[in-house]
Amino acid sequence: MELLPDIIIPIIKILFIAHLLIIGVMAMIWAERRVSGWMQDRLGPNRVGPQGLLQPIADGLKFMFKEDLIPNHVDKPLYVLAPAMLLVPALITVAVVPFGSSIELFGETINLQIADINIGILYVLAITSLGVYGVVLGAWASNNKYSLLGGLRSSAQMISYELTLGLGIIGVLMLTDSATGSALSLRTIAIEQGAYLWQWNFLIHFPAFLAFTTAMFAETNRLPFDLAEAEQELVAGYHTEYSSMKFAMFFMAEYMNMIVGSAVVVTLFLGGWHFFGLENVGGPVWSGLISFGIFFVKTAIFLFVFIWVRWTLPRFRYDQLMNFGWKFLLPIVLTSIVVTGTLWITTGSRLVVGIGNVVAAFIVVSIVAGLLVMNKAPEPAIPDNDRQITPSALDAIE
Amino acid sequence: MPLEAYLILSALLFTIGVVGVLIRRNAIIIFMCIELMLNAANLAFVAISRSLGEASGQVFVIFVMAVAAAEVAIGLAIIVSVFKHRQTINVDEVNSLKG
Amino acid sequence: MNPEQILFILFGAVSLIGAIAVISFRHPIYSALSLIVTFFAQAGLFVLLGAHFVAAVQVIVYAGAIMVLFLFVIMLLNLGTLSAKGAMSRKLKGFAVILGILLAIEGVYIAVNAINDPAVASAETATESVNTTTYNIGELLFNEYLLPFEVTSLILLAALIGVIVLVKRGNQEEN
Amino acid sequence: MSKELIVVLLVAPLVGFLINGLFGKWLKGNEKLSGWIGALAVLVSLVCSIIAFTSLNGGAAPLDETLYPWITGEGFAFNIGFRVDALTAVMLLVITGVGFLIHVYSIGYMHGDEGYTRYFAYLNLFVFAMLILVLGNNYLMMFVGWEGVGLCSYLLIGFWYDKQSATDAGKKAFIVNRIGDFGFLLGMFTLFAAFNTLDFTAIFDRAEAGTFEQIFGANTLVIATLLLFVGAIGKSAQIPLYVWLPDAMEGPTPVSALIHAATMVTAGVYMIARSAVLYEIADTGQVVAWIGVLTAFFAATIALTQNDIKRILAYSTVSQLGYMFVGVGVGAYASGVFHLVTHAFFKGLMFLTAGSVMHAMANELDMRKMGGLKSKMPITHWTFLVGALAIAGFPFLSGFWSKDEILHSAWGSSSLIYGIGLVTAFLTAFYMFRLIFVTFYGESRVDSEVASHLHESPAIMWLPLAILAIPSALIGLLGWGGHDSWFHHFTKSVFPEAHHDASGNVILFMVISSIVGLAGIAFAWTRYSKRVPSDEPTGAFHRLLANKYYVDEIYNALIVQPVKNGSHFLLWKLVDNGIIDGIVNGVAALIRFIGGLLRRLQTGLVQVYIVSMVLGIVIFLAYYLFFT
Repeated sequence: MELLPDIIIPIIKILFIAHLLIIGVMAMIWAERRVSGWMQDRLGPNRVGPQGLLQPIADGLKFMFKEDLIPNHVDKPLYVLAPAMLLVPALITVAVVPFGSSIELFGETINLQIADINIGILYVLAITSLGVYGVVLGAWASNNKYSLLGGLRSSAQMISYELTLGLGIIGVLMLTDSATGSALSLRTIAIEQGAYLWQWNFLIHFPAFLAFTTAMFAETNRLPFDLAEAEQELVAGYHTEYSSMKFAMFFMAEYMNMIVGSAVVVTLFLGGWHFFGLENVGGPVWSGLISFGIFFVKTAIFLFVFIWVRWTLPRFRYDQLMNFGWKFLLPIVLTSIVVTGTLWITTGSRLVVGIGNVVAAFIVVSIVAGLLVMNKAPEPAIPDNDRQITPSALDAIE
Repeated sequence: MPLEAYLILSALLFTIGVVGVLIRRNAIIIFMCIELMLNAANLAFVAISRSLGEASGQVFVIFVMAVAAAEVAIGLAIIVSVFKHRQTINVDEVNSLKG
Repeated sequence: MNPEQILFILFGAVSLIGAIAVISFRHPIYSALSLIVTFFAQAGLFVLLGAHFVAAVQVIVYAGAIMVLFLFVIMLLNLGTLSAKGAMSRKLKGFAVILGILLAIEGVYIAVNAINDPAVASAETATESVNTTTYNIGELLFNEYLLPFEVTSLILLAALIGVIVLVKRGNQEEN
Repeated sequence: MSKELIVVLLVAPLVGFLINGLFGKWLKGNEKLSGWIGALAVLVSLVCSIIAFTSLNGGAAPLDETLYPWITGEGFAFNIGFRVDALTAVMLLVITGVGFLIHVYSIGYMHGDEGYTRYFAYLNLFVFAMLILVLGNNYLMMFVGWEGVGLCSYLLIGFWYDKQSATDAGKKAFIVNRIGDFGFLLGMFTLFAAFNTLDFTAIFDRAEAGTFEQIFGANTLVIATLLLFVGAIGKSAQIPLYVWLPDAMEGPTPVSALIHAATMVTAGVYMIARSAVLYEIADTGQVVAWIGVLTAFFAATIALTQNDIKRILAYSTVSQLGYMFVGVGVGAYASGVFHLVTHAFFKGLMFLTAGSVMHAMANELDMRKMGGLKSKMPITHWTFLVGALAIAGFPFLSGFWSKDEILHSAWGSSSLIYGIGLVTAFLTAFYMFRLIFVTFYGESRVDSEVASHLHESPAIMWLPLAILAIPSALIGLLGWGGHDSWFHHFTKSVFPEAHHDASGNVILFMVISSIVGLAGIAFAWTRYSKRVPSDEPTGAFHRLLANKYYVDEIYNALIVQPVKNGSHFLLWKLVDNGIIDGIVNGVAALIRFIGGLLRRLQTGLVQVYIVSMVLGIVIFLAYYLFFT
């Protein structure tokens, strides 16, 4: 075990990424408020620092200096544990995401990635699936019925959308050549995609890309999938009882999840650090830095999409959420797997696979929509003032 | 580590699962203990698979997991039904099937 | 002590403690959490054994799906600690623990003696270091074990339908 | 003539049965359709029969083909196979011809009945079974048909199952037939044991050659034929098993016409004619002839005193069947079968006319409450008269020819049989015209209420009557010329040479028969044309006849009651209740006792079970690990 490559460089990479994430969270908080202000034709925070850039720091200070309340009725150990259980998975997922090609420094080839493990994509899925515990346990430990409802919704939603998340990448994995490394490694997947737009996976697996992205939104509990917090119904849901730094951790975890999710999407579907015209520019150091820049920009653009969607789409109703997950996304990704496999084996052409995927998804959506329309039960004649949703635990499972 | 170490660990985990099934009255905990036993078996599978230099043991583990998933789905549905009918999941209270 | 041994002892201890916690906690939520811890430790053991794929699946399936279902049900039914009603007699409990100890002794005995089995012994020395990759598993799964694989899918389908029937019928009865 | 033709012929009624039987529910609203489906199915068969018949008549070789093996075993095989020769062709024409007309008639007769579609389903099924009976080329097929017609007969007698008497009659028919069928089965077993096959061709050939196993020594064939004859006795209502037929009149009248006059009851005659070779070799014809002639006489005497139209016709049927058995018994197989044919037409006709009368009289059957119907129902009257003249042996009508042939042949066998037959002919003419005079002539004794809507039947009913009247009268002409007639030539190939040469002057026999018949008619005219018949029987003999010789009562006392008592006291009280129930209850009690002990183990506590399970595992493992 050598000191430099095996210990120091990883530690530097870890520190770099961890700080980048935290700064990214702050930037996101600022960006979200500014972008929403822009979208709603208002200003947003602009007092603290230039353009309000220091607003997140002010917020952070406020969180830190607030009293750390632990209500009497909560289940203390879990109440304390829950924010961490949400934050930690968000932090450690990023370990396998390749954020650039490689840099040659001090006579070492340094991959811009903390750990290139051969089952990287499975690792991502595994850790993502743990995120739900923070929400669920926080909700339960709060001993508050709104929180509990939020937790229930969250767990059901996570399980439903995790399927889409996992199945959505199968097509990508099928077309990834494992000659250059394990097909399950995110780095291999990124390398396999070329520099040009049509070599990126999102065009070849367009329906799967859309489904995966949607499921990713759901996993991050962002609008339009924020049923677990849903201020109007559940009074902020699972974090109702939280305040101060514990609340901040929930808050940070959400943004961190967004960032990591975007990075994963970029790696899987948007060509990773590739961009045409910027291949092999400069020396071994510069090309690595440029690749990191490309990755950074791509992730930022995708993050903008996150914010954009949040301030554009209204929240789903619970049954709509379930219908959408099980009746649209799941059939789409399943079809995508079948079509990709069949067409790849029979034709071996990515173009055919891409077109076939879109056509098949279109057909599936038409069929499902047709079936739904045909089986639609007549709307019950409920007077408008009775239409408010009654919080009831049994609603959640139906 | 030698194979025995893993197998002994597996045996201990299994036994803990068995004892859990025997002494707990909460159906859902009993159910968890069953999962524990399945996992102990999985551990033995993987350990022996490594020892034999064969992947078959791991394939079995994957089957076990699939079956466990099915079993959990059914088992939990049964627990929910039982709870709906009797408002309890204490296995000592669900005892109407007796001689 | 090499790192593998240290890690083994660490993970093994965690999983044993977790397992004991599962059967010791009064509240099912804590039992479930302990079980998750055990599963994680097991995943670690799998990694130690070179079974990365199985480790990942262990986390995805057990920790990510199965245990979430458990939590979901516990929360949905609001299952707390049970009343003392109909409690099992102390004698039977003691008897059960004694049985468990006997079973453990037998299990350990089997584990220790398994090495004496010539088939196991010969293989062990030869291939201590072979890492099975995902590729190997996939190859076995879709060639040699194709039929069991398909049967598994049937089992899952049956479970799916079974659960729907169970829950649906319950709802209809209520209505 | 091809195999396919025969299959179509056979399957058409089955299709009709399936349609009416399975989809009857949907046909209910449209009963006409249901009826026509039934009739059409039989019409198809009729057309096929005519084609088969003409090709045979044109000199085609008889068909004897196997469709497919049914039961195959070590050293034997039963096949589904057909044999269509002259005898079968004649039977086919009778079954489908009369059957078709009766189907058409039923469309009108059963109008408005609850079980309309069920009726036609049964009727089609009957035709199907009857066709199997006559088409089969082995005894097993024949037996299948034999049982099939028995079943349909039971179903149709008890057609109005909400009427106690109808279900009783059905059961009676079934049970009595069962006795006969048992004989038939035994006969079949005997044949199988002797020949190791049931195919007609094989059996007849080897019987002639004498190459079969003499399982009962020299008497093998005697026993076999007599056992088969027991079957015929049951099915064709001969002494002593005739008792079911009069009661069978509880069924709808067209059923009586088709099943209990024209076709099913003649199955026994057909069977003996078919097995003619065996009867010739075994020389058991005498038994058949004697049973036949006694039945003929016996039934005719009962018919003299009955007042119920259908019962008179039923006893007349029994009596005429007796004639047929005389025919086949004395070796004049063609004559017997010929009488079967003519009888099918005129007796079918008479039953249908009786139905027509019933239809008009609101189901009244007692002829003492009729009289003078001639003016109200002219067509019915005339057609009935044709039938009656035919059966009475009025010169040159069909019954005259066929009966005369039988009597002629009987003379060659035994003059005593001839004598009894002649007396019976007189009685036949007498009771038949008693029926006519009392019903259609004289003053009307009809209830005023019924009289007000007394009317001729609708066309759908009288048209078949009119059509049927023509062959009833004229079909006898086929037998013009006695043993040299067309009919004898046509069927010659089927039957062995008659060994009793008909002797004596043919014309003389004819004249005697005619005189006897006319005398019967005249005697009836003198007694009944003007007079109202007396209600009460006078004199012991009359009372004996009116009560049908008390045969039913004797059977009841000698057989039914002992069996009933034996069943009740010995089988039920002692064997069933005492021994069998005792054993069963004892076992149950023992198990219950043990279970009572064991149930304490079943606490309902799952964990107790698991603890026991784990205990078992621990012990087993310990044994396995440390003691092996």
